[in-house]
Amino acid sequence: MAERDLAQRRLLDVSPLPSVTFATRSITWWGTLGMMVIEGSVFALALAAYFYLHSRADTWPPGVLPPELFWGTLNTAIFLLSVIPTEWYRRRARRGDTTSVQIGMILSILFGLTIIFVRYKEMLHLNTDWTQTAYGSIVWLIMGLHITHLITDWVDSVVLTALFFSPHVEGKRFVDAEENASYWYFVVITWIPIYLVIYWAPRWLRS
Amino acid sequence: MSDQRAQLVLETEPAESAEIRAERLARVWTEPSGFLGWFRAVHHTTIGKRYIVTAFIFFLAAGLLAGAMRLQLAFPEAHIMGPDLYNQIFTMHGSVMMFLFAVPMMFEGLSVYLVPLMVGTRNIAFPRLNAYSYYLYVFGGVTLFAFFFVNSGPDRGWFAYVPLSGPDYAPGKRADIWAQLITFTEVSALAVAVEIVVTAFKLRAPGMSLNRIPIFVWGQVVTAFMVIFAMPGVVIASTMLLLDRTASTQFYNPAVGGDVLLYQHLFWWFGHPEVYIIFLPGTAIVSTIVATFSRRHVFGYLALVLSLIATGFIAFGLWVHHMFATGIPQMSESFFTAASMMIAIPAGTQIFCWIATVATGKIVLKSPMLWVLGFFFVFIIGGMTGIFVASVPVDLQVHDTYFVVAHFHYVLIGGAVFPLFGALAYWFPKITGRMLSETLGVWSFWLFAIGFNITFFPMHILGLRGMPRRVYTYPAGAGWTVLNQIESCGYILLFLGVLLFLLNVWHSLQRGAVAPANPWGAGGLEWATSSPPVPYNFLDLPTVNGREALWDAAPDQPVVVGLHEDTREILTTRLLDAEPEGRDEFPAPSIWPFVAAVVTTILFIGSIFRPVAVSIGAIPLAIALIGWFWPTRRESARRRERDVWQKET
Amino acid sequence: MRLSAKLFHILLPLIIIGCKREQRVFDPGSTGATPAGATVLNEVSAGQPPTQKAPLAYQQSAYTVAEGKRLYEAYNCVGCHAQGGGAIGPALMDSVWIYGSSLEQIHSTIVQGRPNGMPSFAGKIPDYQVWEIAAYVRSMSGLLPSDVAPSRSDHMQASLPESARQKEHPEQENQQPVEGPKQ
Amino acid sequence: MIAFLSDVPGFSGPQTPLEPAGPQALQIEHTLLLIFWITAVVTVIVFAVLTIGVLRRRVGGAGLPPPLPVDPKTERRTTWIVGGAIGVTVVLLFVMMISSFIASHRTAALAASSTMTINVYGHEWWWEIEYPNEAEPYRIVRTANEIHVPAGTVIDIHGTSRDVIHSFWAPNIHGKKDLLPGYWNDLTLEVDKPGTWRGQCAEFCGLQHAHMAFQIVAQSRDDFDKWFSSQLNPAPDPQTPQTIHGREVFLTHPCVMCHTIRGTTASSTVGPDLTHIASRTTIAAGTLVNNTGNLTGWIANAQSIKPGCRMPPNPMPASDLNDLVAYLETLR
Repeated sequence: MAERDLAQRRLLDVSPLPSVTFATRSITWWGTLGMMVIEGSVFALALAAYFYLHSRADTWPPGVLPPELFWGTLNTAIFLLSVIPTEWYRRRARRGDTTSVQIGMILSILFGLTIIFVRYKEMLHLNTDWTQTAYGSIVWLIMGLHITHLITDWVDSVVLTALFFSPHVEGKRFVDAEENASYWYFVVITWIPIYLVIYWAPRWLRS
Repeated sequence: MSDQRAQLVLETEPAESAEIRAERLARVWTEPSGFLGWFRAVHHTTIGKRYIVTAFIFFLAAGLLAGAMRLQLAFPEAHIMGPDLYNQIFTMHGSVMMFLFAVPMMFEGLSVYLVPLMVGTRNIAFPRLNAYSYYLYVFGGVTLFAFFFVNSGPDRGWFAYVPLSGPDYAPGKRADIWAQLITFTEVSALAVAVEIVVTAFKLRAPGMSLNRIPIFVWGQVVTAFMVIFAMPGVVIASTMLLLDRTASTQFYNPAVGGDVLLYQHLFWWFGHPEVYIIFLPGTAIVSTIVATFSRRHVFGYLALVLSLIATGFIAFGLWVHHMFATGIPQMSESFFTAASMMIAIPAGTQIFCWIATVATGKIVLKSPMLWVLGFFFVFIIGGMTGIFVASVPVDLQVHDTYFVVAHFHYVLIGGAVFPLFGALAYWFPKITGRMLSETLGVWSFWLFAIGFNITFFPMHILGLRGMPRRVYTYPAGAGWTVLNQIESCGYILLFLGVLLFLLNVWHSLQRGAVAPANPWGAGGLEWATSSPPVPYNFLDLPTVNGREALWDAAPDQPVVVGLHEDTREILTTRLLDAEPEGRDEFPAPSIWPFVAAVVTTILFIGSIFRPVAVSIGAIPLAIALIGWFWPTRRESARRRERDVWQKET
Repeated sequence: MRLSAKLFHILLPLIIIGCKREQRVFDPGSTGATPAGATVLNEVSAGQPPTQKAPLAYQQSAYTVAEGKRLYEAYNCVGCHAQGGGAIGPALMDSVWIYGSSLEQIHSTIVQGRPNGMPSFAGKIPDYQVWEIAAYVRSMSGLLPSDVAPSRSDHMQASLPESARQKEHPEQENQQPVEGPKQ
Repeated sequence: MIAFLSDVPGFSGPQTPLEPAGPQALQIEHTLLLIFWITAVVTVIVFAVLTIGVLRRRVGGAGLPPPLPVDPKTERRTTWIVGGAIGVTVVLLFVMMISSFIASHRTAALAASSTMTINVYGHEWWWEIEYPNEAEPYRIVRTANEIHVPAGTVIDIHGTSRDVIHSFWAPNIHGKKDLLPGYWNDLTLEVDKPGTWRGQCAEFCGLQHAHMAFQIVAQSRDDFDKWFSSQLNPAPDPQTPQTIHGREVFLTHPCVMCHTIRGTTASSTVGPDLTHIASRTTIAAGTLVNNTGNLTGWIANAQSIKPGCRMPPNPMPASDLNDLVAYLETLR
């Protein structure tokens, strides 16, 4: 209606609206959600492929023992613990509390570092490699997919933390911090079914 | 949060003259100029135009490849080209049409250009991601053709079934290049899908509640959701293929527990919805054009939207009907037959609604409407032959014969390309500011329509005469020669039709009549701004009062004020009722998306030859992405002092 | 102008490599097809100039190497040499080459046969197929570029795929004179 | 009605689903034609309505009339019509669905009564045919690209692939079934009366997918038994000097590296078994009629006929070639 000109136009004044918005009111939140849905379906299909291959096999896991539980279970525990500092700085971000967010993010970065290290041990102790059987291939694919997300989000956190120690602290940063937290939750939540499939499914489906 | 709501006010006297504001907005929103500027552009109209032009070029290229096939098939046991070249050509034709033309044009191109205009906002959500996805798409396509010209074109069909495309039976790098092309295009499609969903959900003009969203936008949103859920299937399938070939994994190796049908399940989980990803934008176009040229609101808005959504759901329930011949249990056969038949119901519903619109409106036969009418006749035939392939026993006969080739060219060209030409004729004035010539338009339509039917109708008969697909030649005695020659002649008309369309475009760009803002007297918001749109889309962000914004606008329909106009600020609204709920500042032009795309391309291509390229390439990619998201001091400072925090509720 | 010229000089080798790697020559011409070690008498198809360049070309095309791999099994080389690990016959994936590691030497080893068990395939295998097999044999010890050597095959994995093998630098090659390729 | 489409010239021949030669193909044709007629009628009606609608409501002139106001009465009436149309669509779809279920069921039901099994192995790019015989394993017949069956007998085609995916399809007798590596698929078929039908690979399988055909030869019981017992015999020893020399050529040339001729030292299974090559009507997987000229050309340079196939060119003196062909032609 660029061309309309009336003596007195009715106007919708949006100047009172906030410019720092969280959750469903923030565009970034929806974008992140979209990415999670995409990656979530990738994970889902990879797990489906795992069970499809199982349905085609006579013995499961073929020719190897199920993977030993220690490192995987340890990592799951650390994953769950890491939720605590994350949730803490996520809530503080809502209030624009810079110091708390700085501390919380550093904590979660340290958690991430530990998890990546333990994950490395996990890979060393897996019961197969990817070239021997289709079972090995799918296990490594699923692990690989999750590691990619793990590292991506970790690097992400590092960069964001750096920003929080730079002169770039502003409303958008806190929104980013909240997104970063929710993405970390995504990494944690997707790990749980993966943990069950990698470590427990071979025991339950043992034949 | 009561004090954080937008309120209606009466304008006493204009704060500033429109000229000053327009000038300021232009300064903020105009795309950077110069050679480097070209690579920094982030506005959806710029990127959208590039998508459309690029996709059309790929359409022409794939069309020429089809010509080469028609030439070879015009004679039995022809030696014009050998099987090696023919297999590359038919694979390129299929892959390019599907991955570099159909989806990028029908979904990415049209939606990126039109959706933000139609919902009345200043730019698409995540503009830099949008630019990145475009460059990735171009690089993917260029790479594919580059390899094709050095005799490394994929030659395993656009579906690349294992084990034929696997490490043991596809030596060389051809199949890897196919798999990476998929990666390129799927990344860009997924990115655009997210942008479109968010744009349509959060950036709509105030008043454009869910039940007032233009059907075109609905169509593109449903398509976006299908992309989001379907593409992961081919992501996994092609990744596994690539790993099998380069990292010697065993996903598809029957000798050690792998399975060749796993690939087909994953591929068709994507591949069937893919057909609707291409077709739904087509129906969205039809609904729009039918309404405008029947001079009435489209009949059965709710029914149309619901059938779009229903199609989106059912589409995921029939991937196996591409695998009826693989010996799957009869039980699931029946299920997928039922699903395949069921999807005819929403399709039928849409057709009936359009016919109802036509039959109760005042029809103006301009060339866009001609293309849409052509769509009806062609697509209905394609839909009917779809029932043949949905029925298991009949499919066992016609599957992988020329009958199927005829069927999907009727649905895809009928369901996508006819509406596409309609769309190009319809929105050309908006995009370029020039009118196309009606005469040339009508001529190109008839050439195309007649040529199309001459080329593809005989294929039904060939299929029922037992001619299989994907053969580079056929015996002289089989009784297939005459029909093949008729088809090859039809191709020439088809070709001339497209040529005439191009001539029309070129001619009107030179000396076409200048287009007014709303040449068709249409009702969509995109017609509310000038043709071509100003860099900031709308001087005053509009509000909406009905499904056809311009037709239903109240005489004193309010406009939005109060956004900062010295930055790229846009208005965000609530998902359901499009109530204003926030202001957000959009990123400025940047070179980083382009840099990131270049790095990604090197990474993808490198990984074909040395898997380690993935881990090495990740580092520069990370750097590029950091540069992408790193704000400038000035921005941060400015925003910091303007920040208005959302009140906790 | 100059830029495009530069680009051309960079692209040209790439193009050539690409073309060679993906080359698929189905009809090698009568000379190439004549069984190696047999006399060429030929009224059926007009003879073509002897292909001196053949050896190189055979090592540069992924297709010919893959064909070599197929023939290696079809002609039952597996019977003695296994998947390269060796059994009755010597291993082919190590760095030891009793009768030389060059394409020509392997070619004549196959054609002429060697003492202690390696039969002569003279007259039994078309010349071009001998070259293909020879090229594949070289790939078994990683002597061919990885984008030409075969990837994993669709059966039980004896060892890493040829394309992923470390290059075994030929050592203790017997330097006895070995005649080169026929014609 | 069924008679109609089948009798249209061009819809009959050795490779079309519309000239059924067996109960399943006939069953499927019924369904196909039912769907054809329903969809044809519907299409015509829809086209008519659309055309009339356009012609009746068309307005001339260059200008565009203002958008019509929505008239609730018309909308309501139209809603009923559209609703009805959708209802009819659902019913018709249901009819077609049921009929195709019935067809599937009937064609599947035949499997139970199969009395004979033939193993089919897909190769790039030919068909290996094997008549298994658990009772007397030494009485197994192995041939290529030509399936002899007794007419009126229900046969179980038990198939898999030796390399990539192929699809076994003889349209006059039954629909197609894929041959997949790692799977065994079964296809039941029955041919009503003696005759020869053509089949072809229907799944893209590489360079020579276009030249991968086979024949189904239905014979009376006696003819079939005669054929079968003759196939059991090893190759007869050549009698004339020419054919004796021909066998010499075969055994001293690359032929012997891939082919079997039972009764000689040639026993490789890479290519088709040639023990009874002369009894087959085609060579090169249905690419060429089996006659002296074609056989000679095929041996001399198969690559010029079927580029990329596994058969190498065999340049040799014409005299040798003629003797070789003469010998092969004694192998009936």
